[in-house]
Amino acid sequence: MWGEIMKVAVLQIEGTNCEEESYAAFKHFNQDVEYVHLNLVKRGKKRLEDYDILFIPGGFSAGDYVRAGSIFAARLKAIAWKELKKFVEDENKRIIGVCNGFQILIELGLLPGVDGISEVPEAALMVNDSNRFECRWVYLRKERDTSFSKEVPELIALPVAHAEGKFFTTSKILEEIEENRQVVFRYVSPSGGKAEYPWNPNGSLNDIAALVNSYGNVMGIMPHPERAFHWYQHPDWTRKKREVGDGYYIFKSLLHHK
Amino acid sequence: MRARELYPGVYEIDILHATDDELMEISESMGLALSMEEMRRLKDFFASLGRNPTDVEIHAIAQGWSEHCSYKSSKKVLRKYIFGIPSKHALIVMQDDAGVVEFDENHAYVFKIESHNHPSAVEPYGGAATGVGGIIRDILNMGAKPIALVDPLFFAPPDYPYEKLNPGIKHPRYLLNGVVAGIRDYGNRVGIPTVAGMTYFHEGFVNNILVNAGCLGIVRKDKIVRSRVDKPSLLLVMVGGRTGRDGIHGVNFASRILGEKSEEERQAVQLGNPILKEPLIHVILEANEMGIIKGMKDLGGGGLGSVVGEMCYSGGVTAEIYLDKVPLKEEGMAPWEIWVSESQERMLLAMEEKDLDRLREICEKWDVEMSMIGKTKEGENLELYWHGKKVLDLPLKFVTAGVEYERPYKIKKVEKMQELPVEPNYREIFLRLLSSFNIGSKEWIIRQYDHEVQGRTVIKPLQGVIGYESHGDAAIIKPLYDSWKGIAITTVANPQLGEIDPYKAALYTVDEAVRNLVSVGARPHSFSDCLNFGNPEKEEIMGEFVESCRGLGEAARFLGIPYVSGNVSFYNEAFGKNIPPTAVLMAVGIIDDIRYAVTSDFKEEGNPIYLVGETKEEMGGSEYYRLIGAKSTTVPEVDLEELRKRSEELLKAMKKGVIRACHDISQGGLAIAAAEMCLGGNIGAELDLAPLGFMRADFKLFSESATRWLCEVQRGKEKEFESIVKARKIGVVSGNTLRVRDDSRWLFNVHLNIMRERWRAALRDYVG
Amino acid sequence: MLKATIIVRYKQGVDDPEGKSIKHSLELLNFKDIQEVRVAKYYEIYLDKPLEEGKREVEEMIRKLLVNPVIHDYEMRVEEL
Amino acid sequence: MLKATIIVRYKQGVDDPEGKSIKHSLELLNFKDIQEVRVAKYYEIYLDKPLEEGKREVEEMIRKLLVNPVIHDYEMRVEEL
Ligand SMILES: Nc1ncnc2c1ncn2[C@@H]1O[C@H](COP(=O)(O)OP(=O)(O)O)[C@@H](O)[C@H]1O
Ligand SMILES: [Mg+2]
Repeated sequence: MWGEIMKVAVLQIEGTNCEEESYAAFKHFNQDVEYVHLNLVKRGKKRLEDYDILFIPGGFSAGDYVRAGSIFAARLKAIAWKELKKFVEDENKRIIGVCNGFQILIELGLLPGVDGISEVPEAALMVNDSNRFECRWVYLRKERDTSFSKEVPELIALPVAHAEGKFFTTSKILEEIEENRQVVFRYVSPSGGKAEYPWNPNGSLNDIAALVNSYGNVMGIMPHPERAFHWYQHPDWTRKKREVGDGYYIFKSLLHHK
Repeated sequence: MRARELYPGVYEIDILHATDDELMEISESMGLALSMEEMRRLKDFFASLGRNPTDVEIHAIAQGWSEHCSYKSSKKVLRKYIFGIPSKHALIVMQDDAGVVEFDENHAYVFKIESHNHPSAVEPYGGAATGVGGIIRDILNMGAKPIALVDPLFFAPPDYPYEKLNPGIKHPRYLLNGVVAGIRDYGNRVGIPTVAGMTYFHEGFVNNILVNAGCLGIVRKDKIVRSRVDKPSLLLVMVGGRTGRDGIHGVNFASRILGEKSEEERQAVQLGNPILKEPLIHVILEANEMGIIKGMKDLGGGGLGSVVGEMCYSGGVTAEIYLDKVPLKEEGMAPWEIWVSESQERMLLAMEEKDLDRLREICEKWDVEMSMIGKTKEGENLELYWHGKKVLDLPLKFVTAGVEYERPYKIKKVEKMQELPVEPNYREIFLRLLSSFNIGSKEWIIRQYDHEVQGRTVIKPLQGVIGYESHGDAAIIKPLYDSWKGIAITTVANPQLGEIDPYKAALYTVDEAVRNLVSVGARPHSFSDCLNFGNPEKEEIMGEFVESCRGLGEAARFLGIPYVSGNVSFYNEAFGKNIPPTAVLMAVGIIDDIRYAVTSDFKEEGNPIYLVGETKEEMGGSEYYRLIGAKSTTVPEVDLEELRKRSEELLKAMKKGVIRACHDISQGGLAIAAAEMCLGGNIGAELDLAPLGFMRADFKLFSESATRWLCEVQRGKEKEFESIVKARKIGVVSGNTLRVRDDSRWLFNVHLNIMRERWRAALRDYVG
Repeated sequence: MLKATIIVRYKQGVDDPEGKSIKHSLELLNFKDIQEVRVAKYYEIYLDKPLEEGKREVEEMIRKLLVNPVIHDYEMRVEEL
Repeated sequence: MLKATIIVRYKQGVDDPEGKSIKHSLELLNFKDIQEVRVAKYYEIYLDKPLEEGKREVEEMIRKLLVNPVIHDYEMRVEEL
């Protein structure tokens, strides 16, 4: 839907902390974006249904105590589960969760979403195999064109910054994910080959870095596109020229395609 | 100690009739950490009032007079050397909680570095975390948005034998792990990138580790908030965390020598709560955007007492405080405990009554507590109330202005000498240096910190080909969305030089700070200093302090770089041992256009390599001599004029775009600088040391002489470069090994993969 | 008053990186013969409820927040103080 | 084979942000009447040692790595499997 202005909510609670970069990315495309604190939704001051896109940014919501994203998810569920389900069932709407946002979508049961929406989590983003927070850049191969990835080149570089990003699920669900072609990005080596640590920075099964649900309108991604929006945010810009950052293309896809 | 209960929880302490011994007993049993002289002064003062003090009053005064709050040992020296370096762009210097410096027409940057040594030695995780939390508040309370953190750290070597540890002292590995985890968990959770630091290992830190934390923020000039209030009838509102018994006597603790008993000093230890701080940052910034904050200070060392005192005293007003209005974590706290508690995550705001509801609305959105706890007023005396009863009534000046000492000092004479060891096996010694603790890769630490959150880190702490990055000299932050201007940040300290000659070490530290900033293309702009020393009551230690300050002051004054904030940490002594003098600089540079920034990694096969600066036979304090166990007191000399000239030349050449990579030469000398440049670029180099002239090859390779850089110059631009920068061509980027000869004699030839393996193993094998 | 003790472990077959890392650290400290280290989350929740109601409530907390059934098993004990 | 179970808690009086935060979250999820939430570290260490020697060794592990006596209390149980 080229040119049309979307209403975007960047959700936040205490500990959310990549909201500014995310906000700036939408602003760059002149979208109608605002910060929406969960407390405002809870008190009826903001309504999810008024937005076209929900963006759940990275950070350490509520400290990531218990498990990363679990508290945010539980709270969102308690406040607006019905609205959220309606949101997902509306094919014109989009939800994207980055890093902590991905963890939240998993905990909510909106991802992997092999059958749409699940009431209980069907996967987990577990503690990295290295057992450490890892702030580093990785290479991703695009596995599929979706409304989040259509504009993205085949091989991109994005930064990760998380302690809990190992995608894990049962073998049955993993099979279904692959069958449904829900993997949007996979970690790869710099040349595009199979990723070993540190190229797969967390030990994710099947090198999964980003997933869409089976409806195609909810995406979770561990690396941070909003931190790689401009060329000068790439770590190797003194060696290699770019017009824009690789994360730019994800926002472009999201905003220019329905 | 004779005491009488006035009201529940409040005692009158009889000092008027106390003998000297009893005075000291009072100081001891109340945990005041005051000297005999100070106790007598206290007694005389109350004698002049004709009454005894309450316990609240005594605690309030002890707090105000602590080393930590009053800088009683250091102030005279600081004033002489460090303060008052003239600068066009410094806006607020050494007055408020952090220094404020002009960034561009409409913006200022705000920064400061501080120590959190004692708490981190006792509880590394919580100590380091609260150190980060505290320095963030210092930036925040100027109204600035915190955008970068730094963390210079000092430990004993990780292979220190367990058996040699003194009782109660934790192993450096445990401390390193805990400290890094504490900084990581706090910094990452509040969403502020940790972009620079240093990690230094030296046996002298075995009993006293040093954990310094610095923070930098950005603020619109019209939104700067002062740490003072100069109007009466403003409300004082506490925002954030509750007040508890934790952190009581933290400042007295910080001004005391660590010993076996420190294990019990639990109350001075806190864990910090980043997830209370994160929304608090939002609350403060939103309220400040509305323009409703008339003065602000964070509650750090000294708690409410020192905050109210300093905030009002510097603005020329006083205050009345209702201690019962302070929200508490636990019931039954005595008023004096509330007054001195150092519980984390609290801010005190001065504001007009009409704005209270607007603040309340913001606080509600973010689930942050607030409470009006007092008012400013005119007059001399500070008044504290407890359920309507007055429990303190004292001249603010007496409580806050504190005491000042002129401590005697002795300057140690340095006899110049230098052993000449037999020539080493070059390949072996090079690899040993590469894998030594102080030189080896710090990746294990750097990557546990989110150094990119907020998306502003345009030059990262690790630089080079993705996945192969090596050490950079400084990080660059691009603070504003619509401006190319950037802020470069680095931290520097040289304890190994300091223990030989603190004055020359200080000059060298300034030199290195400048080198690091210039390496990335930034012009040095301002400094914050964190001075970590032993017990100032010892004349030699005080001498080290004076000499360090003299060096820091002289060098910065010559270069026209002001110190805009700082911190002194004394009493880093335990079991009769003092730390080596450790003057830490957090240095900030400005780069007008980040598109001209330069990184340390070699870029391209065939580019020539140049050496800038003079290499001299100054091996004192070098990593090479430490490693082979050779002695030298001949530490590098700094020629400030050379430093200025070379820096200007390099910056000019960078602006022309002829320099592709630049790295200053520091620990490990030329050989290590070249190795790091190879590692980051994942490409080799060939060097010939003949142009350095006649000197031992090991000195050429490993000397740490000041004011030197290695530059990779764009091929074809040699003439242009040489016309701008005084430099010698010593090699070329090529192949996949680092090969070094001295004229016709080959010294070593090592493959990149071997270098990388050794370099990465340095820490990795100890930290798991 | 009730005290609920909840131990949340990784399921058999799910890797425990924290346990592994502690094992490694212990080995670096020269502790030999360690077969395995496993780590769990341990919560104590004190609440003012009658026993049966309290039990139900704690189970709900576990379901809503404390456990992800894909990777976790848990033990729960609720006692009256 | 020995199994050592170690529970490491914060001492009374140490303010635990994690426990506090979880309590707050549970309250926001409408669980009332929670007095307190405490979080502890829970380790199981399996090692091939005779009982007495194993006990000593585990105590040393606790001292060197797992516990800081300034802020932690701990419980330890060692059993033969
Ligand atoms: N504790 C630390 N925290 C953050 N960054 C660190 C730490 N220790 C080292 N670094 C980073 O590692 C790199 C190399 O550090 P160092 O060798 O001290 O550099 P230099 O000698 O140029 O000052 C720098 O980018 C520095 O910021
Ligand atoms: Mg350097």
